Amino acid sequence: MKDKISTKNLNLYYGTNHALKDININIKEKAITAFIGPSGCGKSTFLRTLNRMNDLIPEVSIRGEVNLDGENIYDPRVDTTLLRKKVGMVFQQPNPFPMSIYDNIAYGPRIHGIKDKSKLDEIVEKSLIGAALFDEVKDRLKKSALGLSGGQQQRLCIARALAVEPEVLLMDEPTSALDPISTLKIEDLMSELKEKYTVVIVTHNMQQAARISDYTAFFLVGEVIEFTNTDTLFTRPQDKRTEDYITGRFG
Amino acid sequence: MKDKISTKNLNLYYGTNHALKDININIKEKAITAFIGPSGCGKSTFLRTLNRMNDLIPEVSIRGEVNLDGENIYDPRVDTTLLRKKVGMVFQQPNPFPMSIYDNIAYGPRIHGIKDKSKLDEIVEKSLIGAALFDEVKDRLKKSALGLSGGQQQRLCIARALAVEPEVLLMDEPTSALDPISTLKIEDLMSELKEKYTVVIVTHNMQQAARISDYTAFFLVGEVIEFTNTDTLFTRPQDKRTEDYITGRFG
Amino acid sequence: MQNNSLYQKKSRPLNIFIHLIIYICASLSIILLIGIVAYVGYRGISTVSWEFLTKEPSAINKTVGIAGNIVNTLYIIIITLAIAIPFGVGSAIYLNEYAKPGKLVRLIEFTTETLSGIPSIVFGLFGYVFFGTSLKLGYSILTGSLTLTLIILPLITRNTQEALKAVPESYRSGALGIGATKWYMIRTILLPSAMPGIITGIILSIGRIVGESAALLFTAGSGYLLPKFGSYGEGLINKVFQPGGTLTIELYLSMEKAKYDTAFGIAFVLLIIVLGINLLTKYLSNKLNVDK
Amino acid sequence: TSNNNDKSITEDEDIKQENSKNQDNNSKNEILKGSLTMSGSTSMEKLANIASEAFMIKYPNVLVSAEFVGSSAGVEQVLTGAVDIGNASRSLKDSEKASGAVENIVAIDGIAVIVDKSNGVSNLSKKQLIDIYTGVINNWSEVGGKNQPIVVIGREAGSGTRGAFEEILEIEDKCKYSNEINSTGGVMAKVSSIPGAIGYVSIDIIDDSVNVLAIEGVEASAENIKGGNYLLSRPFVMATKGEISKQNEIIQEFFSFLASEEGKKLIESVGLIPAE
Amino acid sequence: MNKINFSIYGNSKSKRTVEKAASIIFTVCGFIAVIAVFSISLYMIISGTPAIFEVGLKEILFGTVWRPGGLEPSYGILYVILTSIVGTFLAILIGVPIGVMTAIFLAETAPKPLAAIVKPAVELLAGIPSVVYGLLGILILNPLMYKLEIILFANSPDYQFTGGSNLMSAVIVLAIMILPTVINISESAIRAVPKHYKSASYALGATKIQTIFRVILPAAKSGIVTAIVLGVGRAIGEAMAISLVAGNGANFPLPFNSVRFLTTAVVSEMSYAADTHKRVLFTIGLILFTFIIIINLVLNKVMKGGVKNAK
Ligand SMILES: Nc1ncnc2c1ncn2[C@@H]1O[C@H](COP(=O)(O)OP(=O)(O)OP(=O)(O)O)[C@@H](O)[C@H]1O
Ligand SMILES: Nc1ncnc2c1ncn2[C@@H]1O[C@H](COP(=O)(O)OP(=O)(O)OP(=O)(O)O)[C@@H](O)[C@H]1O
Ligand SMILES: [Mg+2]
Ligand SMILES: [Mg+2]
Ligand SMILES: O=P([O-])([O-])[O-]
Repeated sequence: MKDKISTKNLNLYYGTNHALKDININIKEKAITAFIGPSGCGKSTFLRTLNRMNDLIPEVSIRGEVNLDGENIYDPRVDTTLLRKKVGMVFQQPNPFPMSIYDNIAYGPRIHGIKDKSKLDEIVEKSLIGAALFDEVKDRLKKSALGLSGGQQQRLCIARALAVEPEVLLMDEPTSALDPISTLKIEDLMSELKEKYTVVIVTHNMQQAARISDYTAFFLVGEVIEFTNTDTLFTRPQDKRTEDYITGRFG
Repeated sequence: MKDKISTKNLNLYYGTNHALKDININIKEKAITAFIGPSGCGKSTFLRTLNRMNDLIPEVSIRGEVNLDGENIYDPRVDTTLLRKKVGMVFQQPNPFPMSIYDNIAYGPRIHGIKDKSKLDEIVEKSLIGAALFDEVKDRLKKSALGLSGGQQQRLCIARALAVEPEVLLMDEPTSALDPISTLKIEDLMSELKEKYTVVIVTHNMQQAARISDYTAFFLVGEVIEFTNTDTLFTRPQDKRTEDYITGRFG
Repeated sequence: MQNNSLYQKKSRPLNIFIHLIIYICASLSIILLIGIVAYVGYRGISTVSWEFLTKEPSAINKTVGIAGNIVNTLYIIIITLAIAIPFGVGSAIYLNEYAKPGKLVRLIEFTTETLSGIPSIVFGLFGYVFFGTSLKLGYSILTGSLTLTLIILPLITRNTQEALKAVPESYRSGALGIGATKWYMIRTILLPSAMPGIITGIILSIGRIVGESAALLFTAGSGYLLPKFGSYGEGLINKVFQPGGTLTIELYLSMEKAKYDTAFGIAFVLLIIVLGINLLTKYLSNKLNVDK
Repeated sequence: TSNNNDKSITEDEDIKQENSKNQDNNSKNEILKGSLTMSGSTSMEKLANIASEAFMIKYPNVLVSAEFVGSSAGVEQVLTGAVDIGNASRSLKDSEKASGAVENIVAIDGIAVIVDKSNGVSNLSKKQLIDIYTGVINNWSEVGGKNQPIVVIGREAGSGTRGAFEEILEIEDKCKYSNEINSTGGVMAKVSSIPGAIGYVSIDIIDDSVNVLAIEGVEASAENIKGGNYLLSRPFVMATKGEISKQNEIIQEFFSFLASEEGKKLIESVGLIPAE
Repeated sequence: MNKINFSIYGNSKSKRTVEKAASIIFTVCGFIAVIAVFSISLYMIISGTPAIFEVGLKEILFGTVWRPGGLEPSYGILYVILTSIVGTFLAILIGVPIGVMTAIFLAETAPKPLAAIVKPAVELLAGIPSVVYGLLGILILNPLMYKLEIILFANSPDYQFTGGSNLMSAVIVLAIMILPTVINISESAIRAVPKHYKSASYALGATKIQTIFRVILPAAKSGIVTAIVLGVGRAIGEAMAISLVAGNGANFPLPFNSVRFLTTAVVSEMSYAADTHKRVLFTIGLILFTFIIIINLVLNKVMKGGVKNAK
């Protein structure tokens, strides 16, 4: 499988805090890559560099390259709007907009210029089906999205991300705010999504990483300690620190 | 060991909601008594009847007796100020006052009329030592208490309660907002406290009750189903419902 | 243990004394305040009649009435808001969404705060010379509105800013994360979410405009006539360039001339207006908050 | 004063009748279109309001608006071009004339000395008046009234009325006011509500909420002012920037309206003496 | 999927123009307040300073005789400045404690139905134009004060009576006028104090009064300071409400003297003044302006700064 994203000597500073140190990583297309590691090790930070969401944080400085299909996303010519259309994101806390379910999903397509009602209807339906939410909400598309349960909201956010037809989907602990049943639904969903999308997920839950991901990277204080396929990492870790972490000796 | 608190046919209503039903319980002196039970069963409510904190809630009506050292605390002659000095309380969420660490602890003694600076210094130090917090904060007693971590804040609240030299200490899920390490510290602390105080604790965590308490009461919809020493309750519960609960079949 | 019995009530003279003080202060101010409302109501209600509300004063026809002042007040409210809302909201958006925290933001916030502390008489002097004399707008509703714009700008900016701050960060990252541009995100997510705060600011501003006197006396003047329609309605537009006293100005002038009945009539009308504004604020904040 | 009031009402009716008679002329008068603005003396409020109202009835397409901010401000505004006419209840100062203001006297006004209704005194000598205002006398019993303190009320510095009053009595800078009020109406309000108060206002605003004192035995009436017997009188000026003849049609028409018989009646109806 | 069906290298010019335009427009809006304050200050300085050179700063600030119209004009406003300081201070001294006590009453000790009636009335009065307070001052307060004056000074033959328009009346009108503002904001601040502080205090055996004064009020401090700042601002900036009740004589601020505040000095004479007189009035405006700026700075920095440090 080909590399979708590859980083080259990526460094990130929050002011003087060196949060990412020389990250070199290749993320495979149409697979699930998981990032694990103790709190504060830079998982979320790294995830955000992949669609330049860090641009929004003041005092961040970035060195190095992140290539998406061979194009460096930190090139000055890059239109972040286009970039984020290609690289969608789902957050830890479900964050539906305070508008109807329909409008939430149509939000992205509308940004990208789709105005045709029937086309929008179609996208909304397709995205909801893709996020395994359609049956639960099809009768109340015009109702506020804030009335949904946590798990439904998170799937709505996934549907919203799918609606702009991204190529990569970044997810930052997408299930940590959810109950076990909702979590299961979303894990199932992710396995489906990798048929069409490149999925990158941050998780605190090692079982989750082991269950669903194809590749896993272990982060520690801003560095990638070990990055290999998931089975290998959990059964035959090469690094002592990885082993300590996955066996629960710290973190 | 003698009974410190005993209740007689205690009933409590929130408006028309019968929240405590005929509670008869004897709490032993210088021991830890734990209340467990599913959410909404009345644990917190009962705990609050023991120092009349329910007085502050409108529409509460109480029937029956709560005797502290043989004196009924619902007797009209009772001075609730004295009662609460004798029966201290620590809450689920650490709730230090927005003032310095020193002033937080000196608050109680000052209220009860102690003005002498050196006496206050002594009480503050003793209480902080008693709450196993002294070493961590001794250099910043004049700094705001809100700058402490959650676990430290909770121990500060315990120190604040100790500073008025209570005889009984009521704790309502004192560790549920804390991380495991802070929790451990507070559990250790409780075991020390029972040397001198009568401790009553509400907890959601059955392991915790099993670990630290001498006696455990199991509550269900406003009733005490079973009240005996902790070992017995967890190993040979008499009531089917207790068994179901502690084996995780509901709750 | 005996002397430690719960049954010994402590006597606390200081407690009782402070309670007493609280009760005295409270009854004093409550009696005063309720008394004021009652007195204004009592004296005002007998003056207020349909004629009082719909006629303009005339020396020849011997009528008194505040129709002209009511219309002037409306004119001033509408024009002032029309100018102040875009600038105030824009300023809040700049401060909250565009500006990087630093000296500049502090300067703007400091000046906004200063602006809200300047007494209205100073605004009156400024408006009189700058808008009235330098810009040659004279005594006119426009001069008054421009002056009031400066007064309510901080109210609108601050309320909008608070509202924007309350919009969860996750909405912003959510929108930007799907590729929305900043302005699009502001337009579709932030402004709708901040609407309750903006509306609160607007309502507070209306209250301020209705209550203003010193700043208007030197700028909008004291005209009390209804606008003439003119053949094509041009009279309604011309009115903007003519003097016009608000209800509060007319109240001040009436009491200066010892026309106390008129003064209380207007005071009563103002009382009702303020009551309406307060109820509206409550209603809107309830409604908009429940939606959330 | 009650007589006076009756008279003004009948005169108002005259004006109304005249207006209806003039209905035929209206088509001609409708040709005059535009607006006229004036600003200035508070003493002249009554005159300015009634004149503008009557003028607007006669010329329905003209809008006259008047602001009452004080004499000096009025003159200043006519000079800056902010208004067409500046009302001043005093003669123009030399500095004002030098800047181009032209003094058009439209009426002569008397300054009435007023006291509250319960005051028994009805006459003061010039000397007594001076002593009261300079603080030499401070109890009504000293001028033949009750044993009651005198509350001395005046206008603020810059008022045309105050300027004229102090100048005529030659007590500039010597007055000891306990209240300085910034409008004619304000003085009326204060005097009527404070027992023992004394104040001075233009005679056109007098109503029956106060008593008017005679000075040296002379009543403050139009005849006595005209005859030159009443001590305290001064001109009402409507200042223009440049001669009237240089003004626009509306302003010219306004002044000729005031000078007409109809205008004179109007001026008399508010208790003033039309200028010659 | 087609390899690179579109590149992320952007070319959408119109989108960028809109973005740029929006950002520029908002920036301009942001600076409106700065421009306004700057030009108001500039204008106050330009129109306020000439008289200082003409008359002399010392003569204006420390002169005690205000006689602008005379043959030998004199422009001393010391008493006027003192009146503003003393008057505002007294009004605050009366209004703030009563207001805060009432707020405590409403938030903590009042029976619910009473609070439910009083609260809207307070809000109503907070919104009512201050002129209304002046109206009541003239009609009710001044006559009362005059009666008091007659009783107090019955035996001083040389005393000049003010008819009740004096410092006391003005102070009372101001104090009552700021009451609703102080009550309203303090009450909200007190209500906003988290309930758990109260529980914690009671659980330590504190009485209600101890809880209120030792925990709730300190916790509500920043809100109460805001209330006081607004109250001070309203009192010191008020002109119209007191212009008719204070008597307007430029006298030393004694309780029964007819007095003139900085604001009323400007309001009552601005329209009439000419030449030097007018320029001095602008100087008074400038002094008032400077006062307010200093007071705002001091109150905000000192009192709010203190709160921040405590946190
Ligand atoms: N906005 C920010 N400004 C400054 N420092 C930040 C910011 N966000 C994160 N950091 C710092 O960067 C480091 C990495 O943080 P990051 O959030 O990426 O960790 P994480 O691995 O996602 O942790 P968690 O599992 O708790 O989410 C931490 O030291 C954190 O304090
Ligand atoms: N202030 C109150 N007013 C009215 N009803 C209340 C109040 N507090 C508690 N209740 C009701 O009383 C019952 C017992 O509540 P309580 O808080 O004592 O339960 P609990 O066992 O402490 O539950 P949890 O484990 O969730 O803290 C519940 O039905 C609850 O809804
Ligand atoms: Mg993270
Ligand atoms: Mg509980
Ligand atoms: O208002 P005045 O006529 O006294 O200037």
